[in-house]
Amino acid sequence: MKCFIGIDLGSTTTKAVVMDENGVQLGRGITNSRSNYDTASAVAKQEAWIDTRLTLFRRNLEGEEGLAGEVDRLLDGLERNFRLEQYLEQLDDLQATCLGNAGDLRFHAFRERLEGAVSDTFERLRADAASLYAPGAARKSDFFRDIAGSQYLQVSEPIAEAANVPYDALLNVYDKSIIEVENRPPGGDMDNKFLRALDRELRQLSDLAVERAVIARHITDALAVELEETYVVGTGYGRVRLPFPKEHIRSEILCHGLGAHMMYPGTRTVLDIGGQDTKGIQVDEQGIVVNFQMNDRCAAGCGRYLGYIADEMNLGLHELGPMAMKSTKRVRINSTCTVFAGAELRDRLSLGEKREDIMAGLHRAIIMRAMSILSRSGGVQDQFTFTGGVAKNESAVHELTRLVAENYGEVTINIDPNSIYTGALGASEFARRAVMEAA
Amino acid sequence: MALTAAIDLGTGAVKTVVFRIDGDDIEWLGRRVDRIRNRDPLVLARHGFESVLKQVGVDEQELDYIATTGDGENIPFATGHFFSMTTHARGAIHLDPGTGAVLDIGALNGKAIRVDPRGKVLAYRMTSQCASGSGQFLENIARYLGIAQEEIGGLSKQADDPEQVSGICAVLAETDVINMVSRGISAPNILKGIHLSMAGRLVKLLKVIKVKEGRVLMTGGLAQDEGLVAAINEMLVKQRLDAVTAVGHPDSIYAGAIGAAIWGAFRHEKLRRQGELAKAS
Amino acid sequence: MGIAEIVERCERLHEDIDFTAAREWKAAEPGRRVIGYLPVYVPEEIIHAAGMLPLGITGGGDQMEVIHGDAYYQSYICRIPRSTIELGITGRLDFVDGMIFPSICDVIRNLSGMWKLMFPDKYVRYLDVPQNYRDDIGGEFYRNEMRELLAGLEALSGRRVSDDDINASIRVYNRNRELVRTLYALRSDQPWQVPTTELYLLSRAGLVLPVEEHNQLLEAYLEAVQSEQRPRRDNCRIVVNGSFCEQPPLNLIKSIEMAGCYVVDDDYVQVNRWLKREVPSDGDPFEALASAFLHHSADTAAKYAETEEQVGRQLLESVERNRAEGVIFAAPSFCDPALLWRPMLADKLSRKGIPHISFKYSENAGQMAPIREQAGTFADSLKLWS
Amino acid sequence: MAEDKLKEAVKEPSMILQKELIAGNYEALTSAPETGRKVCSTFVPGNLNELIRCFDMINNLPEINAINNGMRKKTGAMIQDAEKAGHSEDVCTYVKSDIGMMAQGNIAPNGKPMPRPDMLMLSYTGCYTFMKWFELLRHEYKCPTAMLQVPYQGDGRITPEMIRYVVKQLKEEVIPTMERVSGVKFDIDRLREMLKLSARAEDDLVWVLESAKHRPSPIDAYFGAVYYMGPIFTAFRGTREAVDYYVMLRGEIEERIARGQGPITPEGEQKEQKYRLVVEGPPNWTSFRQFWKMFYDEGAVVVASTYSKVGGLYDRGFRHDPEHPLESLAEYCLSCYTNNNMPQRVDLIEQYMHEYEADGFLTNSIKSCNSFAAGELLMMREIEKRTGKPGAFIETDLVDPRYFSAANVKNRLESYFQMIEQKRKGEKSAA
Ligand SMILES: Nc1ncnc2c1ncn2[C@@H]1O[C@H](COP(=O)(O)OP(=O)(O)O)[C@@H](O)[C@H]1O
Ligand SMILES: Nc1ncnc2c1ncn2[C@@H]1O[C@H](COP(=O)(O)OP(=O)(O)O)[C@@H](O)[C@H]1O
Ligand code: SF4
Ligand code: SF4
Ligand code: SF4
Repeated sequence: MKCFIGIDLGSTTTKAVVMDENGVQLGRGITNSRSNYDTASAVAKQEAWIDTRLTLFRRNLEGEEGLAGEVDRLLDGLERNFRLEQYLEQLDDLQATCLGNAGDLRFHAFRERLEGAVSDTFERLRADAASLYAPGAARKSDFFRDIAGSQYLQVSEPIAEAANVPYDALLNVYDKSIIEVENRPPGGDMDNKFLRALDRELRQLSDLAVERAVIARHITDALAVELEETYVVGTGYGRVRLPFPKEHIRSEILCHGLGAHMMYPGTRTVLDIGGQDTKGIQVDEQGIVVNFQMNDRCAAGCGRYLGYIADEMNLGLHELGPMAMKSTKRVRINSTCTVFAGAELRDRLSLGEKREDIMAGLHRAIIMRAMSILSRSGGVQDQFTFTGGVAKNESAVHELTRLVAENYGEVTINIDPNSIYTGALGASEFARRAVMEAA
Repeated sequence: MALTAAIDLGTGAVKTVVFRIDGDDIEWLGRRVDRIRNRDPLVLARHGFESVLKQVGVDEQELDYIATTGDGENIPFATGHFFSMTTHARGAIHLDPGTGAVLDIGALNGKAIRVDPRGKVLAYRMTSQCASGSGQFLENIARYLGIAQEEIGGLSKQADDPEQVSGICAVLAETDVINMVSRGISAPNILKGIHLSMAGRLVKLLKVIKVKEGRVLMTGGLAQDEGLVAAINEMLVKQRLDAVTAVGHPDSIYAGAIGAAIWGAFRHEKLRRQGELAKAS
Repeated sequence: MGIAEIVERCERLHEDIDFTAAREWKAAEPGRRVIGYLPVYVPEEIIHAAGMLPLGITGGGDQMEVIHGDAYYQSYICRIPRSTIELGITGRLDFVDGMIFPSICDVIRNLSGMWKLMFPDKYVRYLDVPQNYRDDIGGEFYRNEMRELLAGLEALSGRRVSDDDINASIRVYNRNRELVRTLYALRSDQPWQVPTTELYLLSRAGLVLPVEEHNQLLEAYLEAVQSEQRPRRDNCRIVVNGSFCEQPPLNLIKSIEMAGCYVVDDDYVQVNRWLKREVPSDGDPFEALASAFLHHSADTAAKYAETEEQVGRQLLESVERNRAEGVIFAAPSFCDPALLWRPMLADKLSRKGIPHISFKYSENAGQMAPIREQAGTFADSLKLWS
Repeated sequence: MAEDKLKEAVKEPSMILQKELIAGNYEALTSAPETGRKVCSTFVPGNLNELIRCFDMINNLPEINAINNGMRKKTGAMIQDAEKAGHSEDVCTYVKSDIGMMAQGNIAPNGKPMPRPDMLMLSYTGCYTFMKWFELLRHEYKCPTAMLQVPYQGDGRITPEMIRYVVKQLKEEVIPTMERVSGVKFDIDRLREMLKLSARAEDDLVWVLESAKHRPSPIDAYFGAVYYMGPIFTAFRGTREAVDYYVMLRGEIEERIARGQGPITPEGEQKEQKYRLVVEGPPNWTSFRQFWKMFYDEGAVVVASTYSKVGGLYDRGFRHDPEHPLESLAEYCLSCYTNNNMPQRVDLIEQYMHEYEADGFLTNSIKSCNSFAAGELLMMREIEKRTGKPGAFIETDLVDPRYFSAANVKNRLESYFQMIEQKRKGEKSAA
């Protein structure tokens, strides 16, 4: 079948959306952006293909009467097992790379012990893998870098101590290796991983009303569907570096506008807060951008700001919002220089302010910046759609909701759980139009 | 004679020292650095202080003056506080009596201080509110490139064609760096580029305070980074300040604490002479 | 009233971004009008004589959340115009009947036109001041400017204002200036008795209160402060320069003192110290005000220094008169007037061997550590080495 | 980098003449020590070139020096030098590049040292910075300084009192200072002669700028106009050379119109004109060609700009008038673009949008220049509201390369052009 792909190469994350010729979204994929843009795009795209296959599986399985009410569970299991397969494969790669890097001259004095520690660490990681992907298990992130990284950090400290090698060295080996691994183009055979995952899954399921072979056939049928990469449109921060000709590239402003319009046709104002830019966009009833504003050369108050805060507090990004929500007192933070965020935090802590209050203040500061940009772009009109990574943050959403109400009265605020894909969605629609409307 | 301890509470690390000072006779008894790494700095300061005292076998009661510097104003058990440029200046003169100026490069700010031979601050300048080109930035990039702190200097010195880091903004510069990697620029050239951009800012500070010749002692943690020292020296030549050389010192990181300890002793003597003898309290 | 009470009153006035005091004044009698003005100086006498309340507006300070104001200004423009716009957009200046934008710099100049576009039904006046100091040239121009201003106010109120009315107002303001001068002299004499935060708050109260009330407040404070002995600290004496328009946050003013500096002169809130001598109140008031402006007014960067010798003369005099040990240049970020002038002033100080340092701030600056660090080092070096 | 790859720029005969004129003035300046002519430094907006020439003085314009240095990429180092000498990062970079240029030996573009000015003519028109700039220069050169305060059009009009004030200053301060410095007696008839020539050149300049009303436009009224403005805004207004230059330029443009040709860019004729824009604010000089390329590559042509009016709003009717020489100089100073208040500026741009049938309005906001920049965001809104055409906002600086982020500017411009395009398509399909 014809597939149209939009890729949004952001400063933090790279997103891909696969769409069919009727404008139906088939799959979405995301990965962290990295220094190799081609790889980042390829990985995001591969993730979107995986998601597309899952959609196709669903379509096939839903047609099977005996499976009514079971499809979700089945697909969830399949995906988890697929991820597990993928994770194990990447762990192997990472381990090999780590062992290579442990050979560095600097570690000469304790090389063998270091290698031992690396191997022990990976052994543990593999042993823990299954539980990471057990039903209902919460993962810190969906990116291999983050999952493996946090596991590695935890596991290796005692191992280092026991093996009498410097913990710093073990971390350094990891830091170096993860970059290499990450920047290798995605490998592995997707179909086989799905089949292996299916195998694992089916072994775990006992109470199915349908023959296993029937399920397997649906899956293999879906895998056999040929997915044609008909047209790709790239957008986002890194788009100029995408390996596409110019006509395949669209401004991220237009893509976000169109994407938001597709999710919520009533949208008139879009706010997108990404890693290092904040955009306020006004669109008309056809999703055409009529006005926009972005932050200037200063990245103060963008998503990366939260990243610095998270680093400073040793927290995951997704933990910041909930912490801020516990605040009971308003702390005013005026400087939103991203780099000084940590200093500001320490300053306030030393003044005796509570963490959650400061945190709420920091979130508020980001949203204040965004409000100014919105005001610059022409204010907030009904309906208002909030997109980008920061829209995942409940405290940011909370502050935004309040400030919008204070300044613009009653306005419908749309936040889609998949809002991070807005730009990629818009891009995929541009790709579809480029072919279908030309025809 | 005065027995003094000093604590320099930084953004990256807490430095604690103990001195016995009798006029010009200055004896360094003990020292300690604790990287903060998300721990509570005040707790860490107390802990560091106690362990140094134990290490040199001095009782807290015996101290004549406990001085703080850096962000240590809130340390409850201190006798007095000195501002960090005052202390870095004095500490630098102690470490290197011939020095004419000090470059203190911390995690967030850089400071240039011109001093006279007695450690008096003659002029100074700090980098501004914007954190571009700070130590923190270097640290982030190094982590991103998977490079350990001690490796930075050595790698930077291998650069053959340093890449210019444009961004005014540290955050956008991060992306700049990522772009560089994607263009295949080598780590040494990237690091050297960052070093040079930092050096540019620092040399500018030196120029503003009118340092025209002599030795500049680098203090603070980044003084250990030989790549940065080299970059600064290159930049000095490039900016027609050939008569100035920047040097590091193995004990650079203690400069602030040393200065605080010496000034503490000085204040103690002064107060004693004025009959207002203040015991550490 | 005791000191604490007076200071607390002023603090409330300072924090009040709704200008409650001025609203109450206006509401007390029908037909009253309030005229807002921006730094650095306007002839308040004329507004006062027209029966109106001159209301000094120096931005929103660190209390205000600026959302819309930022939408009107790029990041490289100082804070005061954006928070002033925010005050306007959020309706906090609705009760103000007119606005005067004096000639201080291009930012406030352009703001006058923006105000016309944004609030088309308000009286808006750009008040040009002379940069030529001859009575027959610059003086004539300025007298005409003041007459036009008065005509505008008369049209607004429908009431004629006589020369006698203005002379009477000049007398009230002469008293105000005298009191403020006394306060400054007292602080210079015994800085531990009059902390700069208090002096500043009192001064600022003059921007938002009727002058008669401000006079009473000043008298009360001067009396109260003399009956109380306050602890004296081992601080050095410095003069602050460059803060004549956008005002620093109170915390910054406090931080300078906490870092070991007694401020013995400054150029915060200038309006009631702009004219340096008593203004004659028995002749042609326009003549008197113009002449005072031309020959006896404060030097700030907003004025042209006719000769090279003129540059920095008042600053040097202040250092000497107040026995200051050094000068702190504290200017708002992106403030062209202050920042363009600073190198010339600094040069004059250096030639006399007067130590000086400089930093920038914004009215909503939150981080005081760098300020303390710099002021503290300055104080340390003055103290340890004198 | 990208700039270096550009080929040698395409030049027309008028362009060559223009360059010769400017070079001639630099030659006159740098040879002043030998020729004994006096040098008068002054500013572009509201400059009194005719008056200066009446005293046989040579006109030196520090802004033009900065532009020249900017285009040759020398200002970055100059600005940094000035900052090292204690000048703030926040202030106008023209001032700093001027000061940095002095520190580097004050070398003119022809490679010879600039003479010290014999006087500073501080015509304080439309910009606060001028005042401190010349105080700084006076601090350096200790030379006679004449201040001419030009009142701001706060209420959007020029009053008789304003004219009187300016004329009085001319008579009692400026002219006596010039007589003293130059040793030449003021001759009002000589001034009248020059003003006649000024008016003639002004007529042709207006014709040139208004030729952009044609479709396709034969000129670029922003990037191209920078060259066209040169002679008249600098040292040549009131001279025969300027008159000749504009006649020649006019001839070239007439030919282009006849052939239906577009503007000449450094890479030759601009063929495609997809977007007609009105631009507010000065250009960036350090990446001038790269900046321009971002426009013509996308098929954008500027049909009117406010920057081309900093040295006089001739297209709104003002002409130097030999019948009332001093009054007309006063009126000229008072009417420069940045001496107009914000409502006037908005009205002007609105008229341009209509008269030149523009598709959009773009602001290049300059970090250095509060005179232009403070309020531009409101202007943009007003114009969008009044014309229904989309506005765009980019931020750069005049001569500070640190503030020109090519990727950023390009991103915004591309988004903007794509937006106009998409909007057009939308309108078409809706219709
Ligand atoms: N799970 C999460 N919870 C909270 N914030 C998140 C989460 N994931 C991402 N973010 C925020 O989103 C930002 C990245 O947003 P994104 O739209 O991906 O940016 P870009 O398009 O520039 O890559 C991060 O800097 C972070 O602040
Ligand atoms: N060996 C080293 N090489 C390079 N950088 C170092 C080294 N040791 C410490 N640093 C850096 O020094 C900084 C801490 O220096 P310090 O002067 O203590 O700063 P602060 O006073 O701000 O805490 C940290 O940013 C750290 O990265
Ligand atoms: S470092 Fe901070 S203040 Fe500076 S430009 Fe970046 S985000 Fe803005
Ligand atoms: S702070 Fe300075 S630049 Fe800003 S409005 Fe006031 S005088 Fe002008
Ligand atoms: S501020 Fe603007 S008008 Fe004034 S000198 Fe600078 S660039 Fe020219």
